[in-house]
Amino acid sequence: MTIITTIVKRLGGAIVVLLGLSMIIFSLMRIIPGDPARLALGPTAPEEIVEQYRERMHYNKPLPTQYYYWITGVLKGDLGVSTVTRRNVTRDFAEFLPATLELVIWAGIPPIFFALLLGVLGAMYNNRWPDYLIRFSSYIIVATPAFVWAVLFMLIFGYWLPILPSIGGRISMKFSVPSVTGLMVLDALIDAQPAAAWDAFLHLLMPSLALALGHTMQEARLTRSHMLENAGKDYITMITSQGVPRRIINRRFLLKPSVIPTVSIMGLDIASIFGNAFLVETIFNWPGISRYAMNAILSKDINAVCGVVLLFGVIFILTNLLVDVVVIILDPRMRQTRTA
Amino acid sequence: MKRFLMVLLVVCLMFTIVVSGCSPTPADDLDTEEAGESIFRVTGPIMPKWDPAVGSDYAACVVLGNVFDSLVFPTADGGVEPWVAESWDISEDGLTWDFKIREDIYFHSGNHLTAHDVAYSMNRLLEIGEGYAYLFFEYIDSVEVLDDYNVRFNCKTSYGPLLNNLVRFYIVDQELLEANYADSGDYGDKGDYGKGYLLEHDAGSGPYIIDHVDTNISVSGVKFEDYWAGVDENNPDRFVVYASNDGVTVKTMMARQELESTDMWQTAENIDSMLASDDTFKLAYNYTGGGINLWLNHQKPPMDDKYVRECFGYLVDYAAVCETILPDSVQKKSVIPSNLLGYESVFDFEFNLDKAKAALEKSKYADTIKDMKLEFVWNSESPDREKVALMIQANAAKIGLNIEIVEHPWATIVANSADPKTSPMLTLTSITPDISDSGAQFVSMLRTKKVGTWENMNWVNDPELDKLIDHALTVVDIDERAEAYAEIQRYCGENIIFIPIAETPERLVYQSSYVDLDPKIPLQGFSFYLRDIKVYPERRK
Amino acid sequence: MDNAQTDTILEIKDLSVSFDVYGSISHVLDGVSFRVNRGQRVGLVGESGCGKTTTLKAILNVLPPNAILNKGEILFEGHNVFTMVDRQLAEMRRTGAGMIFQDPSSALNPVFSIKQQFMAALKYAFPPNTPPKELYEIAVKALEDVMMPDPERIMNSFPYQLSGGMRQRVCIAMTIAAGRKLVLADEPGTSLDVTIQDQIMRLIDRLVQENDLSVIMVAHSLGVIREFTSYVNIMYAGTLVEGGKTRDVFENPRHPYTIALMACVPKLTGEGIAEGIPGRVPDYTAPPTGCRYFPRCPYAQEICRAKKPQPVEIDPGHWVSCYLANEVS
Amino acid sequence: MKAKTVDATTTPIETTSTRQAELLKRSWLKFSESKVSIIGLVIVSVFLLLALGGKYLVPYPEHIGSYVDFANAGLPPSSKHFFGTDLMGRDVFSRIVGSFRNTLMMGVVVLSIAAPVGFMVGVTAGYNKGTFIDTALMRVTDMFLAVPPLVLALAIASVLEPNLTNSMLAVTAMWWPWYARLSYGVTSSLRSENYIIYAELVGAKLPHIIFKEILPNCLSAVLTKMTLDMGYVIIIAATISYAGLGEQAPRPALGSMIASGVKYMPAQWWLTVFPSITIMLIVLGFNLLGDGISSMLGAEEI
Repeated sequence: MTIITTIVKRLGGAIVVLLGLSMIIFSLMRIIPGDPARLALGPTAPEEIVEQYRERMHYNKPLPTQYYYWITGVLKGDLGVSTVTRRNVTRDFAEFLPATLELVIWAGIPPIFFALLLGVLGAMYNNRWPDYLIRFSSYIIVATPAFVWAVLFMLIFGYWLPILPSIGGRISMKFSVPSVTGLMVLDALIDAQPAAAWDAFLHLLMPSLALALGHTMQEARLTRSHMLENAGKDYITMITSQGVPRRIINRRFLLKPSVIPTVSIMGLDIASIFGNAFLVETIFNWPGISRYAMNAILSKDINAVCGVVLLFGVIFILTNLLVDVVVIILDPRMRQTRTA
Repeated sequence: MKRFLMVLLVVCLMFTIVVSGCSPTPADDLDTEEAGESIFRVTGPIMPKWDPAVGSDYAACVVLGNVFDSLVFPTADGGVEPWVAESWDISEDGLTWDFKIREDIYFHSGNHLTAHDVAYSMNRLLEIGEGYAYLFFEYIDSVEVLDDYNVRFNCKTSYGPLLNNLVRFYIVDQELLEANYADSGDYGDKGDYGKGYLLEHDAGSGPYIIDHVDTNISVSGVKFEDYWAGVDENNPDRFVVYASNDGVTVKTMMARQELESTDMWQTAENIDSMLASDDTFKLAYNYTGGGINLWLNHQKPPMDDKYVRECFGYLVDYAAVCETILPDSVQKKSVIPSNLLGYESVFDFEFNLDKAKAALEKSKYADTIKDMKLEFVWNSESPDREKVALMIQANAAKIGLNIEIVEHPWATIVANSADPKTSPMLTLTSITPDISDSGAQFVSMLRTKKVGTWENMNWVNDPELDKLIDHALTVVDIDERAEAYAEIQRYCGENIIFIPIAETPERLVYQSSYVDLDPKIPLQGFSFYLRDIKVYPERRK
Repeated sequence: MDNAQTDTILEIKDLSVSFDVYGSISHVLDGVSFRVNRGQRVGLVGESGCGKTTTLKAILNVLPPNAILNKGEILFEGHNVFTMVDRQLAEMRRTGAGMIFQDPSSALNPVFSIKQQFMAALKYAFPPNTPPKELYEIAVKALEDVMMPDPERIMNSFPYQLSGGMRQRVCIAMTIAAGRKLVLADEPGTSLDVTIQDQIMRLIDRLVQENDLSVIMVAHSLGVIREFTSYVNIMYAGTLVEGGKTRDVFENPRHPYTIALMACVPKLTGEGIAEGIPGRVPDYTAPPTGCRYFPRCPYAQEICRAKKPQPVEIDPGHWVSCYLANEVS
Repeated sequence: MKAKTVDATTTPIETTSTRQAELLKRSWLKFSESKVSIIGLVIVSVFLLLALGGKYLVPYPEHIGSYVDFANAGLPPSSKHFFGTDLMGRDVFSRIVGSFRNTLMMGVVVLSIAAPVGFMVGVTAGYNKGTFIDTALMRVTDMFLAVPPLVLALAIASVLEPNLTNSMLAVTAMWWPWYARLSYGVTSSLRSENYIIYAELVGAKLPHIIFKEILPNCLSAVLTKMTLDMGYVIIIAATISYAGLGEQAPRPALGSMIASGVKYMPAQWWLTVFPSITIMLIVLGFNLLGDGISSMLGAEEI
């Protein structure tokens, strides 16, 4: 009940936020100096053609009119034509988004369990060598930008120890996997091509690792410090004094409250993965929406940039909503504040 | 607690196994599946747009030449030879051009190539207007189909360079495209004019057929065995053009034999380190007329002063550019590269600070220029140019000029070039000619325009020069036209319109152990004309 | 009640505990010794921060990880809790001694329901094969015992859904339900309002009586101690300064601190506002040598600074750690 | 915990100066409890020193700007050039140190604009909780928070001329909402506190309430966030500059140094590796320091 009201309320707010966001990004992209039509058609295109293009894209109309054309299109699912790919941005999304989602899922979900494991380990071995090792590496890893990891991995595993595929996107050319879910590894498995699935997995390994490292160690650190903090709470002393074995306390009564803060920042982590994917996809030639967006940003592909920002807004809001629902399920206290 | 440690160990162990386990996999690929394949893979800076009415950049023309046929074909000496057109006939006044089409040409779809396709292709090109349309747009009035194998181009004015320009006119399959128009589009009843279809397929008759498109990643095709002009059995069975040419990636792929040749955009250092890493890597050259020029915006003081421009001619360390920064280059001595029609050496600059100072003394800005901030833009996609820019900046500082260097992404440069006010005061550009006739170059670089492009950021706006160019273009006779072109160059030399710096060949690192790469046609894109390339997969290690 | 000298349930001997706080050592407990006999109600009185809670936690061996046991032992039914193996320790906690925490709002895990917590506690207090249904009934019964209305609903609630008083009752129920012999009550109810606190005290009183339990009652309210306990220890800055039968100590306080403490209690007879004790609890990182009270003691002498006073029995069962024990009154 | 209770019984006999000294000492103890905080302090101090005085401390100060010496281009690390030279013949070490000033400026400027702006927005909204002002301000804040920060920063940076000032602007534009959120939370919870209501009752002016009553309560939370954010701002700035939208050549920036170095990997590895390590060290330093400061402020005041 409370969960449903939360979702409804949040979605209502999200619509307002997204509309505002669309206005911000739309006007932002229109204040670019220069002529988007000329940019789209190149230096040699005759002026008549450029003028036609301008007319077609409404670039010669006042800003509110342009926005009206654009937003009505967007509401109908038509995000306009990209000047780089020369296709409808909606179609580009359909093609590039799954690749990024696959990357983000691999970089975002499995490492969480790893992070929890490391965090718990760190807390269990507080101030002993496993803890020091985890803390030391987490400090170093968190302090290093994702694009630096990407470059280093590329060098180490792509060049010096050439054991991982370094280019060619999501899968080797020799495999052909029919798209069902859009997630390559899954599709390959559905199509009963284990070799292709393995190949796709190897392609995923470096970019997702570069994206995963930072937030994994951050989450591990957070889990550890919450474990330690909560270990000193009265309720743990209380349950200990009740004679419940240490093992059960750690695994159940200490872990759950310590994990909740980690889970609740996951929405932000996913956002930072999406952000970092911009450079990591570019470095690894990953045919995802972030590389597409990076290209669009650098070549001032107006429709594509507006579309991508809006898309990321939608994804981000949905992820946060999902995370909040998970937190509400995990943490009964949240139910109180929500209903209040 | 111990169990957690155990789990961690197991996970680490598994990871190690995964990583080490996959190490033989790529090697297996090579041995079992790819070693026997005759394939030619090359990188490019961006995803090619091979729609002949859309694409015209380096990446596009690599694909265009291999997938489509043109009426005439370029020759090694800068002329043209009959290709789809067996023969042609030019009217006295230069306004009517008749072409006789070969009768034995079939498209990849199996359709017969006729005069209708030729007319359709030209109309489509002019209507869409992008890509190479600029070579024809202002000059061609209409196209008439005389019969199935004869077609007539009616020109608005006498247009000398037309024949050379036709090298870049690619013929598309009318029937196939018409069957694949999208319902909605910008061209009325023609829908999208087949633009959408051409993003993922080809509609040509050339020696290769596109069969695999991975948008923004790569495009790949197979040999068209029934090609009318024939294909050699050692021409690669398959080609791939990748849409990315990041240095590390290129080097890695070369080392792993995942790439047969690099593109022309690799840095000198990267090329050196590739050549040093493997002695089977060799360099192939193609003198396509590319190079580097110092562009001076005449509409921004002090660049309106001839002597200031002259001064910059003496600030460039040509030896450093030609030997260190852009190896294998030669100093460029005219506004057009030396492989074009009518070339004449008109500049005689050297690196000489005294002469630079002397030129500056003569200018009307002699007293004020040292207090000015001179804005120098270079585009971030091309690191070699940063070095040239820095070198000029350092030299200018020695005579007291204050240059400020700004790195702009390419898109910003293009956007800013629309107007003389936003165009950079100083910048470095490289304009590789699309065709072997110099007319188009003069038009795009020097002729006065209302709205600018990155090619004319000089903003010369000189009516005298416009007159010379307009005249030269009408001359049909080749020798007379050459002389007219020479006159333009002399005028540019006198007025120091801009500072040409170097002519640079395309430098391509290729796998010489199993690939023969020896570019024959000195035009952009033709380095990878696959009928001139031979691949011997059995020699591959 | 205190007839069974031999029937000691808990004996604390010379307990000294320090804490490592940000790298500096706080010497909190210094030589605390007292005993609790079966069925006895012992009070422990002192200002905030004097080490009462630490003493209770030490009994259950649930001191925080930064605590250091310097010396001393705690014998629960003759076994030292610090040397017990895990199994014995767990056994002692399950059935021997249980603690009622000062602040009921932090003593219950916020993300588990009462049922989950209660059942976990009971599961290990009863034989392993006890069916959960039976445990559930025990829990419900315990909640009824602490006068909780609608115990079944309470069981399915989360702590945030309960009031402070209800949480305190739940804690008490959890402590009592498994049939422990010794209850360590750490200022029960002080974080609640006065009427609730009173109810809680009455509840504990009744439960202790009904189940014949031993109690250590920690409080800084002397009224509670006087009403509830039969024997009292006065604690100052980690040391016991005076102890004896509650009546003796209250009627005849001998240690200067005890006297000052008594003076602080507002008298209902209206003799004016009580004066606080001047000065403050010492810095545990560098506690005073000798008697810990001497910096604040109006009667302090040279010897108080030099040497720690030993307990002196001045009346039968009433002892004082003060050199002036016989002079002050 | 112990420290707190001891303080609680403090009587006015103590002089304020000894109390302050003690607080300072205790803060230092808390700060230095974790030895790594001291490492952070050392790294940050060295960084600050080099950022402020780098020009006078590096071996080749002229290499920080435009300088070309092709004879010494691309030299590997040696005793003459600790981190080698780049392909323009410039000393990489000097350039790295030369970039510190802008790195520092980036962090300081971004945070010193974003924090007050965000604070004012958050306080205004929180103080007027439940009104239209609250809804409007927080919705705008949400709009900025609805996109991954880096995405928005890149989009903004691409619209503007690529340079340091504009990249600062872009990062600031994405940063203030976080401070708005933070101070909104604190303010709206303080809103119902008695002393605020009391201040209102006695007719205190709004600025008084905001700066004298609310600000001190937000301060430690905001300060803690600022120290912890410093490293993150530097990472974002490096990322933007890696994308070519930050500080322009010939002035050095760590991100763009890596971006240009990558083109010459692995042969001229020093062009990439040293700036990377430097970013890591600086961010590490600020993170460690931030942890230390937050544990200090956190235990003392929150």
